Parts: sequence; structure tokens; C-alpha cells
Amino acid sequence: MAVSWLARLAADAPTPVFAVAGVDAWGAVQELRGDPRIRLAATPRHAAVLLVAGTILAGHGEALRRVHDQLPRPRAVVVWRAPGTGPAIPALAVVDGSADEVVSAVGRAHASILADPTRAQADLLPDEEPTEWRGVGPFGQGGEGMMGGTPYGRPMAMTGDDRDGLALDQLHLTLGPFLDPLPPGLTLDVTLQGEVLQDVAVDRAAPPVVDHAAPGDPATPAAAARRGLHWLAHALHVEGLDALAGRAAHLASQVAVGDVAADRSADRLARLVTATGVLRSLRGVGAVDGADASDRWRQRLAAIVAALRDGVVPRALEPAPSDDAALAGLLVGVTLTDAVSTLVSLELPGVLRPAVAA
Amino acid sequence: MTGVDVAFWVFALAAVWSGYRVFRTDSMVRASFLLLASFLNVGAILVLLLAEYLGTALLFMMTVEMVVMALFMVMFMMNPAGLNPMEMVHQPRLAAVAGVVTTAGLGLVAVVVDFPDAPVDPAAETIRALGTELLGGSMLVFESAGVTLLATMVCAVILSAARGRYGDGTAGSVAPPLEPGGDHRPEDDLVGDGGGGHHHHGGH
Amino acid sequence: MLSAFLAGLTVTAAATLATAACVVLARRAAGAMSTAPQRVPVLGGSQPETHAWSRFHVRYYPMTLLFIAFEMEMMFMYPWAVVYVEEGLKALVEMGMFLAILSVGVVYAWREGAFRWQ
Amino acid sequence: MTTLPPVVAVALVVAVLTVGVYGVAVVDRLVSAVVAGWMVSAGEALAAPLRAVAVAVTRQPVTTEAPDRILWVLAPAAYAGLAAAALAVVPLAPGVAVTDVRTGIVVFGAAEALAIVAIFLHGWAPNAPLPLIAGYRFVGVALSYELLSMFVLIAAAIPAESMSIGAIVESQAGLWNVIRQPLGLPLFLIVAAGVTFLGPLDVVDSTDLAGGGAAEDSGMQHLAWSAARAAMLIAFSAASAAVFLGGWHGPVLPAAVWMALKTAGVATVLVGARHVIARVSPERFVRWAWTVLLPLAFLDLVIAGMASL
Amino acid sequence: MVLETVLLVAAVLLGIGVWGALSQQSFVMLMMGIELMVNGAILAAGGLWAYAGGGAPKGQVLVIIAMAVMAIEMAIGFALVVAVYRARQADMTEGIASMKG
Repeated sequence: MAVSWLARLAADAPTPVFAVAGVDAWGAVQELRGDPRIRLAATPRHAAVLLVAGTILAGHGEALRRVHDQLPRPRAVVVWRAPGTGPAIPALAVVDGSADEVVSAVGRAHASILADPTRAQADLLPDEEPTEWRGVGPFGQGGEGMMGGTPYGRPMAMTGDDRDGLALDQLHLTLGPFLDPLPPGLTLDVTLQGEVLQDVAVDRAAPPVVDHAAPGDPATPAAAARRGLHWLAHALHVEGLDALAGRAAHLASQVAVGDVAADRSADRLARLVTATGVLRSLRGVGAVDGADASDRWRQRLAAIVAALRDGVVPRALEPAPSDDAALAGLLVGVTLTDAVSTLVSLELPGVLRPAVAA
Repeated sequence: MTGVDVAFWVFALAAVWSGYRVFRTDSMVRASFLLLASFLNVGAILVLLLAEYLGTALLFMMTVEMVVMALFMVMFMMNPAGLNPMEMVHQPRLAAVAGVVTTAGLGLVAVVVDFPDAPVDPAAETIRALGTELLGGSMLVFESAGVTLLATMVCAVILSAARGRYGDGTAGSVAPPLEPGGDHRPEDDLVGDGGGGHHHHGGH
Repeated sequence: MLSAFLAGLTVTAAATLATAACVVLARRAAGAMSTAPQRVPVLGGSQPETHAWSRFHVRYYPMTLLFIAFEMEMMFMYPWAVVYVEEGLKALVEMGMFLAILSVGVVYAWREGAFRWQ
Repeated sequence: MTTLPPVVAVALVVAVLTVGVYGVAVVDRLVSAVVAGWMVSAGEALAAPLRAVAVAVTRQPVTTEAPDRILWVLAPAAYAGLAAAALAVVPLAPGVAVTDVRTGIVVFGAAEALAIVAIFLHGWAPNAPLPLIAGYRFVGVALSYELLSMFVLIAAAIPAESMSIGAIVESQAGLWNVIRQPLGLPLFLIVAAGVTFLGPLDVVDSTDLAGGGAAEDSGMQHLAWSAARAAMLIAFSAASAAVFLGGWHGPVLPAAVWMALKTAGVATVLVGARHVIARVSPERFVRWAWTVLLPLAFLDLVIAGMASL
Repeated sequence: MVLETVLLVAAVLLGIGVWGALSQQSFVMLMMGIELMVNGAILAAGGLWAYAGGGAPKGQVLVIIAMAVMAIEMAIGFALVVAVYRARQADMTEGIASMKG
């Protein structure tokens, strides 16, 4: 039958996955970028399977359910290394094992919903408009006058002053907690005018109690290198270099199993990353205490190479900026593009602890 | 009716219809690109009239101009996407009468006046002729267009800039921004500008 | 000449209609509309307060104004390029003057910071 | 100037675009595997585009709250149509052009400019914040690279004494433009990267905005958009080959084969660049385009002019 | 397609432009009306060039000048809109009119 033939063809493709990860499992999820059998999508709209990994905070339950519902149908959920606390979510498969096992489970889940769409998972949130708008107002679209009311369920943006002297509309958005480019556990309340951030409030998840893949001071050079590579995989992905991110993630999994060839690969990877010009393009972005994003990338690359080649455990540095207000101050007045690049390059306490060469 | 006639009427009706829809749609983005559609159809008619350079160049020029048009329309119009249907007209009757009178008057001229019958030669090298004309007979027009465009650029920059050598354009008219971090002072900019310049020279 | 344009137009229309048909048919075939929670724009789990469509502050607007003035020179340059070999030095000098004049505008705008995000 | 009958023309362009889009997907898979250090078999690479299509077909196209539905469908359709239009003015072999009109580079430029509209509308239509921001920042970048494209194409028209791309290819019988006007091809490739938003100029569907302009696209909507983008990449590769790399000129092999090889070569370079060159920020690119690249485009024009005196 | 029909279509475009420019309150919409009028003028000039001007190059120059005028009108018009909005937070023609008095 044509449909089953199509389903088999689709099931052989790399499974598009949107990953929602707690702080404790974020690194392990980044390591999945090294596996060609799945593809970590940047948005839930491109995914078929939702991977929920690690400890999701109870307060993020609604966000998790919303991301779940944003996946196009038919969708499946795979839960990985969940400690049993946090919001419950119906899953097609629950895995507690290695990365290899979860990738297999994701592939099987995808194949199963393709073969039988009735196994796909239904919406978790009620099918309700944010505001009742049908039939309201003179045109029945919920609005009134020029700018008033809630046309199609939401109000329109209103103006606010700007440094440029043109008081145009502001967008008040909450980015996160599961926005792919942001570091894990980070939620930003932003006011945007155009693409420039006018106001930022940072909300960080309290570091959860963790028992595996723990962020903390890594004791061994291998653990330090692996953590650095997890960061590098995500950072390269955000800067648009997905294939190189795959290489970094693959290297991280090699380090995990104690592959001796990893030290030379690290050198090569660092050279490749430098050759892409990413360090040049980040120059002058997000300077803290005289060091910009480019400097921070360079330090981190050096730390990875030092850990793998020389067996040096990188010295932990004080995270910068020191508090949320300072972090917000760093982001105000820059474009969203630069803000994301800045956040990705930073060491954020409670998110990932610093690891920089001594 | 030849194929050219059919094509002409298709393009003509499309140009008129999209031109009319410009003022009948609520979304400013749609309005801008409907105007573009009108231009594209006129460009196609110019090609039918054997003015192939003017026709194709019109497509190109008007596209980029309408992109800019759309940016500004959305930037300065209330309810730019037309989420609430709206009627933002004044003197509609006068405007309609003026429109009809214009059309009728010009249409009458088109029908009544006896224009010389000198059709363009289909084999003529019209593009080459235009190039020679610009460098020869119309050289002054060409060069003064350059000066005019320069003046336009300078005026546009002076008028639109928030600050510049003629002082802060916002002075006394707008309250200062609320967030201290978002406050952007002219003196910061002067420093920033110099930095940009050095970067440019240093890099090359 | 017109038949060449007709062929090009046919090709363009064919590609446009085929792509549109694919998208429209797929949307039809999907049957059920997206549910309300599915329709919320992607922001990583949160909801936007307002519609995204708004008076968007285009931060590079001085550049766009400069652009539409500068881009007019293309109208003169295309026919110029065709007769360049014929006209020789005269064409070079006249276009050199024209571009030099316009370049003054670009340099001025650069000095005024028109290429920076406002 | 030979012109193909419309039916043959449509078939030819559709065939070239289909093969081209498929080829781009295969090459993309191979290059990304090499960069990532994965093993990928030839069969797997060849099957990858078909599997991607199957995945897209089995997904539901999601809508957003109050989107502009017409524009959302029109954007990928227009983008694909413009790719076809741009390819139509490029002659694929001597006498084999769909629309080798006297104003070829103007039509090509118009298709390129209209592509800006399509990409902007694609970001505008879903009425969602991230695509909207992506669409706007693209227009800033696009208006900056647009000038470069015009200058390098005009420079190529000077020795040909014609705006027809067929005539430009003929003018390279002795010496290719890539040598005669060395700045032309690199600048044109920057434009190609901009129009197809890849590599350094991937400011549209970029991961730093969680998918940017395509963040709300799913299923067939996303597939159509990606395919249209690959088609535009093929159109620009063919134009680069014709305008700067001598088109069908070359020893031994038949003319059409040379054209196909050169087009495939340029397409491979562009796809490769996507994986090994980091994105530049839109703000910096705009400044850079006007202060560095635009003078370089002037220089290209001067070189072309001096060589043709 | 004869000269009269081309001119007639141009007249209709001009008429719509006049109607739009006079009826719209907003300054940017007024500019759209003017653009549409120029569109009609370009078509008329093209028709006259093709049928009555014998393809004289001066006619083509005229069309180019019309397009240049449009570009200049747009650049200056939008710069004015920015300046006025900055000063008064208004985008209406009536807002600009009130500035005179």
C-alpha cells in the first residue's frame, strides 16, 4: 500500500526531534547531535518526536505542555532519564539508559506513529482561544476601533519610547524556558522594539538536585573536556554550523568512552572552528570585564584542547556577569541576534559552571 | 484579436484591479505589494510596446522601491496588518469625483487628439540608442540626475537621522527613554562612529 | 522577442502554481485545522502578550532611503554598459563623474552613521 | 537568438530544477557528513532527499493565530517561480535558452529583487515574533547586497556590449570573466549566499532565532520553502557559471556538459560554504557591504572598463 | 492594443491614483496614490513613445526621469515622515497640515 511505503521511507530518515532538557540532562542531549540517526530541530514545528530529558521543574509544566502541543501531528513523546519528579507527560517510550538506547527508542517511536497514526499523542492543553473573540465587536473579529479589543484573541502591541526618538510598537515576549538557542533553564522576559532589546528580566531555574551528568566542578580532564564539548556543540549549532556541532558532539561521546584518538581530534576541531570565522564574527559582542564573546569562545576552545591533550583540569572561574541584573544590563540595547550570541558564550551560574584554562 | 492584444488586456486589467485594491485593503503589506503588482503589469505592457529595457527595468526598480515602501508603511501606520478592519478616508465623495473627472478628461484627450502615427521599428536597437543618447544629447540630464540624487541622499540622511551635526533631532520633542540602559546619547555615538571608522581602516 | 518573454512567463507561472498547489493540497489534506494550543507562536513554551504584527521599528531605515536614491543610478548604467565599448573613454569619464557624485552621498551617509542600527 | 517552444521550455526548466534540487540535497548530506565526521554511504546520500520528502508529507502543516494565509502560501510559490524565471534567462547551451532576451541581466536582477519580497513575506505571513524579526533583518541585508549584484552583472555586460546572458557567454570565448574581472565572481557568490540565505548570510531561517522565518513552517509548507531555496541556489549557480566561468565554453566535452559541470561546481561550493563559514551579524554585514564591498564593486567596474577601452 | 487603449488604461490608473491620494488620510497612503499616478504617466509615456514618437531615445529618457522623480519623492517623503513622526508622533496628513498653522 502506498501509505505504508511512504511511512517506511519516512521512518528511514533521520528522525526530527525537538528536545526539552533539564539542566542535568542538557549536556547529554547536546551529545545526541553527533548521531546521524536523529536530527535535533531548532523549533518544535520541524519535529516529529518530543524528547523530554532530565529534571523538568514543576513550574515549567505548562510550558512543556505547550511545546508538546506545538509539534505538528502525528507526534510522539520519549522521556529520558526522568527522575520521577516534575510535571508528568504521557510518553510513548521511557528510557533510562545510554544515548544509543534513547536514539533507538526515538527512531522506533517515529516509525510506530507513522505506521499507525492512532498511536500518536493528542494535545495536552485544552483547545481554547486565549480570549474569546468570535462574534465580538463590529466585524466579529474581536477588535474594536482602530487598535482596541482583542482581534483574533490577542490585543495589538502598543507604542513605547525609544533611544531613536521614534515611539513605535513594543513587543513584550517571554523567551524560553525551552527555546532552542538559549542555555538550559533560562527564561528571558524581554521588551523588543524592532529587533533591539529595550528591557530584559532574567529568570533562572534554581539548579535542581542532580545525580547524574552533574554540572559542577569536573574532577577529571575527560569530564571537563566533555562538558566543554557539550557547550561547543550547542554554541556551534546556534551560530549556524550544525555539521561542525555534530563533530563536536561526536568527539564528546568518544571522550565518554575513553577513546585515545580524541586528543588529536580536539586540536583539529579547534582549528576548524577557528577557520569558520566564528571568532571574528563575534568580536565586540557582549563584552564583560574587557572580554567579549570571541575571547570567551577562544578560552573555552583552549580549555577543551588543554584538557584532552595535556590532561589539565581547567580552573573554574567566577561566572560573569555576577548576577541577573548585570546579565540583563548586558543585553539591553543590543539586537536579539547579538543577545543570543552573548548568552551562548557566557558562563551562567546554575546553568553551566565555568571551565576555563588555568 | 492577436496574442499581443490578449496579453495587453490581461496585464491592463491586472494593473487597474491591483491599483484599485491598494486603497481597499486593510493590510499595509498587502497594499504595498498590490501597488507593486500594478507596476509589474505596467512593466509587462511596456515590454509589449517593445520598450523592453524600460519594461524590465521597471520591474526591478519598483520591486526594491516597494520593499522600502512596505517597511515604512508598517512602521508608521496604526494597525498595519489590518487586524481590525478600518476606514481611514476623508472627503471620499470629492476624491471619487476628482478621480472620475481625471480619468474622463484624460480619456477624452486620448480619444479626441490626433496623435502622429509613428510606430517604433521592432528591429530598432532601442537600448543602444538610449545609451548613446544618455552619453550624448542627454548628457546634461544624466549628470544633473546624479547631482539631484546626491542632494536627495544628503537631505534624506539629515531629515531622518535622530542626531547629526545639526544637533539632536529629538531635542525638546520627545521624553527621554524610560530605561537608563536603553538611553542612547549622541555623544556615545560620536565615539562609536570614530571606532567604526578605525575598524574599517584597520581591516584593510 | 515577445515569444521569448512568453516562454519565460510560462515557466515562472508553472513553477509558482505547482508549488502553491503542493502547499494548498497538503493543507487541505491535513483536514483538521490546527488546534488553539498548536497555533500559539513558537517562543519556547510561553505565550506572546500581543500580536506580532505591529509598527515594527526598522532599525536600518536611513540606509533604505539612501538605497532608493542610490539604486536609481542603475537605470542609467545598464544602457551605458551596452554602448561602453563603442563610446570608449567618453563613457568612462561620464560614468566616472556620475558615480563619483553618488559616492559622495554614500561617504557622507557613512560619516553620519546611516549604516548603523538606529 | 534561438528560442525554445514554450512546452519544451517549461519541461527543460522543470527538469533542470528538479535534478538540481535533488542534487543540492544529496550534496548537502554528503558535505555535512564529511564536516561532521560521519560515514555515509552513497545509497544513503541518494535516498536522503526522498526520505526528507516522505517525512514532510507525513507531517501536518500547522497554522498560527490569524496568519495571512494567502501570503503564507504565496511566499514559497513565488520564490520557486522566481527561481524558474532566473534560470530561464540563463542559456544552458548555445541556442538553448528559454528566455535569452536582450535585457537578460535586468530580468535576472528583477527576479532577485522579487525574491526579497518573497522572503520578507514568508517572515511576515505567520504573524509570529521570531519569523517577523528574521524577515526584517533579512531586508536590511538584502538591500545591501542588491547593489553588488547589479554592479558585477553590469561589469560583465561591458565586454559583451549586451545585457543578454547569451551574449555575455559568447564574449568569454577567449578569456573567462573570472580572470578578466577577478572581483566579479566572489562578489556574485556573496549575493548568491544572500538570496538563498546560507552560510555567512543565513540571517533568515537561522538557528539563533529558533528557525527564524521558517520557525512556524511545518510539513509541506517547510518542504516547499526548502525546495524553492535549493532551486534558487541552482539558478544562481547556473548564472555564475554563465556570466563568470565561460558558460558552455570548454575543450573536448559537449557544451551542455560543460555548463552542467560548472553549475554543479558552483552549487557544491555554495552548499559547502554553508557548513564551514560562520554567520555574520546583519548589522555588521550592512556596514561592511556599503563601506567595503561597494567600493570593491566599483573597482570591479573600473577593471572591466579599463580592459574594454 | 492601439495607442488609444494604452492611453485609456493610463488614464484609469491616473484616476485611481487621484482618488486614492485625495481620499486617504495618512501621508504614506497619499504617497501611494502619487506613485500610482506616476505609474499611469509612465504607461502613457511608453505608449506615446511606441506609437507616436517613432521610438525616439528622448522618450525613453523621459520615462527614466519619471522613475527618478518617483525615487526622489519616496526618499524625501519618507525622510519627512520620520522627521514629523519624531517631532509630533503623527503620521496623518492632517497632522502635517496642523504644523503649518
